[in-house]
Amino acid sequence: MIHLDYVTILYVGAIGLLAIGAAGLVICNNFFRILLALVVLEAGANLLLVLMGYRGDAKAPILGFGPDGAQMVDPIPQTLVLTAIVIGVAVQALAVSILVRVFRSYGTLDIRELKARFEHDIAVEMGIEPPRGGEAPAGGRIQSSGPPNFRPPESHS
Amino acid sequence: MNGVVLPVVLPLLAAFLMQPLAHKSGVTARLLGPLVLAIGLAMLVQTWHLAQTDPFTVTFGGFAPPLGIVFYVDRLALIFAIAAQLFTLLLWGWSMDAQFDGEKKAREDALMLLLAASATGLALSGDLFNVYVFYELMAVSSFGLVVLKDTGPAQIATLRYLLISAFGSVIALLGIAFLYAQTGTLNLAQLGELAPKALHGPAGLAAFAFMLIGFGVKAELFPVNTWVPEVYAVAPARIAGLLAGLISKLAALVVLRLLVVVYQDTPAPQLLLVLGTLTVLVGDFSAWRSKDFPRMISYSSIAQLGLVFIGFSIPGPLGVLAGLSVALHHLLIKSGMFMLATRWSGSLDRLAGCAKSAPVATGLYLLFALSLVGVPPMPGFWAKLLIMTGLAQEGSVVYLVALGVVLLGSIVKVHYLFRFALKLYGRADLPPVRHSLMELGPAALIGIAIIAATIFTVPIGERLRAVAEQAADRDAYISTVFPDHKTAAVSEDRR
Amino acid sequence: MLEWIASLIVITVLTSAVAVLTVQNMVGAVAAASVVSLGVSVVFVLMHAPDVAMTEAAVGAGLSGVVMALGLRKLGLWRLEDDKGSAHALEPTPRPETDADA
Amino acid sequence: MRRFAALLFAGGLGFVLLVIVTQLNLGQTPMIVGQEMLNVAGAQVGAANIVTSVLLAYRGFDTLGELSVLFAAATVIGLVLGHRRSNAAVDPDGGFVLQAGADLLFPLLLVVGCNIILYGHLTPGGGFQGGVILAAAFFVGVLGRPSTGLDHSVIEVIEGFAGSAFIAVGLWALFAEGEFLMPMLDPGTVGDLISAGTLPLLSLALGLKVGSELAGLMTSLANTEAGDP
Repeated sequence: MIHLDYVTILYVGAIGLLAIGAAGLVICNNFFRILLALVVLEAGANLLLVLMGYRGDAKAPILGFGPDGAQMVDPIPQTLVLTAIVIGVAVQALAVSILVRVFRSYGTLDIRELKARFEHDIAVEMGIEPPRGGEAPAGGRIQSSGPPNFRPPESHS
Repeated sequence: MNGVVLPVVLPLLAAFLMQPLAHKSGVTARLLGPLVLAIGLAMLVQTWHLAQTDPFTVTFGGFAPPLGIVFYVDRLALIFAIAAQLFTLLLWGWSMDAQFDGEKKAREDALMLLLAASATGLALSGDLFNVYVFYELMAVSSFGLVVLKDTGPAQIATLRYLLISAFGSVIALLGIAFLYAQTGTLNLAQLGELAPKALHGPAGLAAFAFMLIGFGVKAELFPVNTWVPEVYAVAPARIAGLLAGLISKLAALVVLRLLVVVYQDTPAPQLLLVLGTLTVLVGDFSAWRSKDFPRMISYSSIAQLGLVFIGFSIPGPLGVLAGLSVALHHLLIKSGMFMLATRWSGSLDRLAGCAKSAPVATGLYLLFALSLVGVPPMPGFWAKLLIMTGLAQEGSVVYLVALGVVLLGSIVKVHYLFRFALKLYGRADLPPVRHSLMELGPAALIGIAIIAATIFTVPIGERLRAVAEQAADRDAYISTVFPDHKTAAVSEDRR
Repeated sequence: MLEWIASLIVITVLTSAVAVLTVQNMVGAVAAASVVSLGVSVVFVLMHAPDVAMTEAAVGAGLSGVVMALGLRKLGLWRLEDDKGSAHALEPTPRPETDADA
Repeated sequence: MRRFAALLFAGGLGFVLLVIVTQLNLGQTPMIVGQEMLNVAGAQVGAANIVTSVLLAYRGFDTLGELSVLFAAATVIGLVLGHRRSNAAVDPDGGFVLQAGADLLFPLLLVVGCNIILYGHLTPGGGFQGGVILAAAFFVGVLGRPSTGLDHSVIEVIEGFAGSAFIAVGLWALFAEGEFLMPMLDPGTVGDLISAGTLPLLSLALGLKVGSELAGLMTSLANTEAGDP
C-alpha cells in the first residue's frame, strides 16, 4: 500500500466518488441536486466493482484479441456493472419524471419545504390537526388549489 | 421440475404484452393478469410435493451452478413464492370505476405482474446478483404502484422512497462487490462453502452489514425505514398491504438466506439482533403516538418486522421457525388490516362509532388485533412464544435485553390497538363509513384463514417446524446445489 | 506513466464531483455529472473493460445527461447564467429556442 | 450542524470503505467462476466477446430481469407524465441547421447502432450499447422536427414484441431442451458473424427492446405537455 501504483490511485478515486456522492445525498436541499449526487454515487460504486475484477498483467476478455494465451481480466464484474448502469439510469429517469410532476404541483424543489407541505396535506386529508411549526402553507390541498401563477396538474386520460 | 421458472417468466411475458393487447381488446388485457397469476399459483402448488422430501435446484441455460444462475427450490422458498402469487391475486385492483381508463389500467396491471414475478424470483433465486436484480425490479414496480394515486403527497412520498431505495441499492451492490472480491463467486451455495475460510473475518462481516442495510430498506429495518409511514399513508391501501405484507418479508428472506448459508457461527446475528430490537422500539412507540389509522398500522408493521429479525437472529432451526412464523402471521394480518384501511383512511377520532355502522369490519379488526397482540389461542401467541423461548434459551445479555424489549413492545401494542378498538365502540358523531364488498372480501378471507390457523395450530406448527429445519440446514443447501462437490475441490486448488 | 494518467483522471473526476454539489447553476451541475461519467468511462478503458466503457459513455455520460437536461428544461431551470434561488422560481421562464442536448 | 453531520457521515463511509479495500487483495482478488468461464466460454457458447456470453448466456436471466426493470421504469414514466394530448401545443420545428443535422445523423446513428448490436458477440458492444444508439437516432429525429413526434403505440408494440421475443427464445429452449434460455442452434466457430447459436437473436431482441424503451422514455420526457414552464 505504500507504493502508490495506479490501481491504488483509482481505488482512492472510486472511494472518493462514493464519499462525495453520499455527502451530497445528506447535505443538499434541492431534490434535483440530490439526484445528481446519486449519479456520482452510482458512478463510484460501478468503478469500484470493475476495479475488483482487474488484474495487472491481463487483457480484455475477448477471444482473438491481443496476445493468445494471455490472462484475461475477470468478465463477471464487468457484466454486473453493465446491468447496474442500465438499472441506475432507469431509476434516474423515473425520478426526474416524478420530480417534474412534484414541481408542477408544489412549485418548489426544496426537500424540507416539500416535507412540510407533505405533512400538512396528509394531516388535512386524514382529518387530524396539521403539525404546527415550519412554514405550513396556506391554500390547503394543492391538488384543488395550486399556488398562484401555477396551473393545477393535468389529469392525463 | 424446470417448469418452476414459468411462474416468474410468464408474468413478465404478460406484462410486456399488456399494452399492445389493451389497444386490441380491453377485456382480454384485464383478464390476462389474474389468469397468469392463477396458472403460476397452480404450478407452484404442484411443485410443493416435489420439494416435500428433498429440495432441488433449477439451472438456467444448461450451465452448471457456479457458472450459471440457479434457482434453489425448498419448501421455505416455495411458501414465499406461493404467497407472492396468491397475495398479488388477492389484492389485485379489480377496478369497478365508471370512468375507467383502459390505458392506465393496463399499466397498473403490468406493474402488478412485474411485482409478482420479481417477488417469486426473489424467493427462489440462489444467486446473489440475481437476487439484486429482482430486488431492483421489485423496487421500481413498487414506485409505480405507490404513485398510482396521482396526488401531490403521493408523488413526494414516492420521490423520498425512491431516494432511500436507490441509496440502499448502491450500498447492497457494494456489499455484493465485497463478497465477490473475497470469494470470486456469486452463487450462494459456493459462498457458503468458502465462507468459513474467506468471509468470517472483519471484511466479510462488513459486507454483511452493507447488504443488511441495503436489503433492509425494503424490510423496514431501523435506520432506513423513514419512508414507511409516508408511503403507506399515501399509497392505495391494497398496495400498502402488499408492500407491508409481502415485499418486506421477501427482503427479510434474503437476509435469512445470507445468515443461514453464509454467516452461520459468526457475530453477524448479533448485529441483526441489535437492529431488530431498535426497530421494535421505534415501531411500537411511533405507533402509540400516531393519530391516524394508516400510519398506526404502518408503524406497527415496522415493529413486527423488527420481531421477525429478532427471530432470525436466534441461531439454529428454532430461530428460523420463530422468525418464519411471525413473518407468515404478519403477512396475513397486515394485508387484512390494510384492506380495512381502504375506507378507514382517516384519523382515529373520525372513525369513532364505526362498530355500529360497520360491524363486520370492526369484528375483523378485533380478530386481527387479538392475534397481533398474542392472545393465547390465536396464532400470534404461538409465534411470539417461540421468539421468547428462543431468546430466553440463548441467555446472554443482549438476548435478554431483546426479550425485555419484546415484552415492552407487546404492552405498548396492547395499549394502542385496544385504545382504537374502544374508540370504535364509542359514540358516533360523524356519518358512518362502509366498506364495499370488494374491499371486505379479501379481509374476510384472511380472517377465516386466521381462525383456521387457530383451530389447526398443531398440524400447521408441525409443518412449519419441518420447513424451518430444512431451511436451517446449511450443508443440505450446499450439497443440493453441488451434488458431487467437484467445485469445492477446484476452488481448493486455485487458492 | 500510467500513474500519471490515473492521477490526472482521478483529480478531474473528483473535482467535477465536488462541482456537481457546489456549482450554483443547475446546468453546470448536470454538465459536471456528465464529466464524472466520462472520466469513469475512460478509467474503464484502462481497466480492459471496453464493453463497460462503451455503456458508461453512452448511458452515463450521454443518456443520463440528456435525461437530466430534459428534466431541467421541464422544470424551467434551463438557463445558462447564474442566478440564486433558481430552485424557488415560480414564474414560467421564456422557453429556450435551442433544444436540450447537453 | 447539518453540514458537519453530513461530512462526518461521508467521511465515515469513505474511511470504512478504505479499510475494507485494504483488507482485500488488491489486483489479486480470487477469480474462481470468472476463470472457469474464460476457459470454457469459447467452446460452450461460441462468442468471441466473453462479456457478451456472460451477459446473454451464463447470466441471461439477469439480463431478462434488467430488461424488466427498464420496462417497469418506462411504464411508470408513462403513468406519471401521461401522453401528449392531441391538441397540446408543440415546440416549433428546429431551424435549418438542426433539421439538416438531424437528417444527416439519423441514418448514420441507425447504421452504427445496428452494427454494434449485430457484432455484439464478436467485438465490444452488444444489445445495450446498440440499443442506446438506436434510441439516440430516433430522438435526434424528434429533436429536429418535434411536431412529427414518435408514435407511442408503435413504440409500445415494438417494446412488447422485442421483450416477448427474448422470452420466446428462452421458452423455446425450455420446451425443446428442458432448460430456460439454453443456447440453441450450433455454436459455430468463434469469430464468425453467424456463430454463437441463438445469442445474436437475443442480442437483437435486447437491442430493440432497450432502443424502443429509451426512445419512448426520452420523447415522453421531452414533449409531454409543451407549453409548460
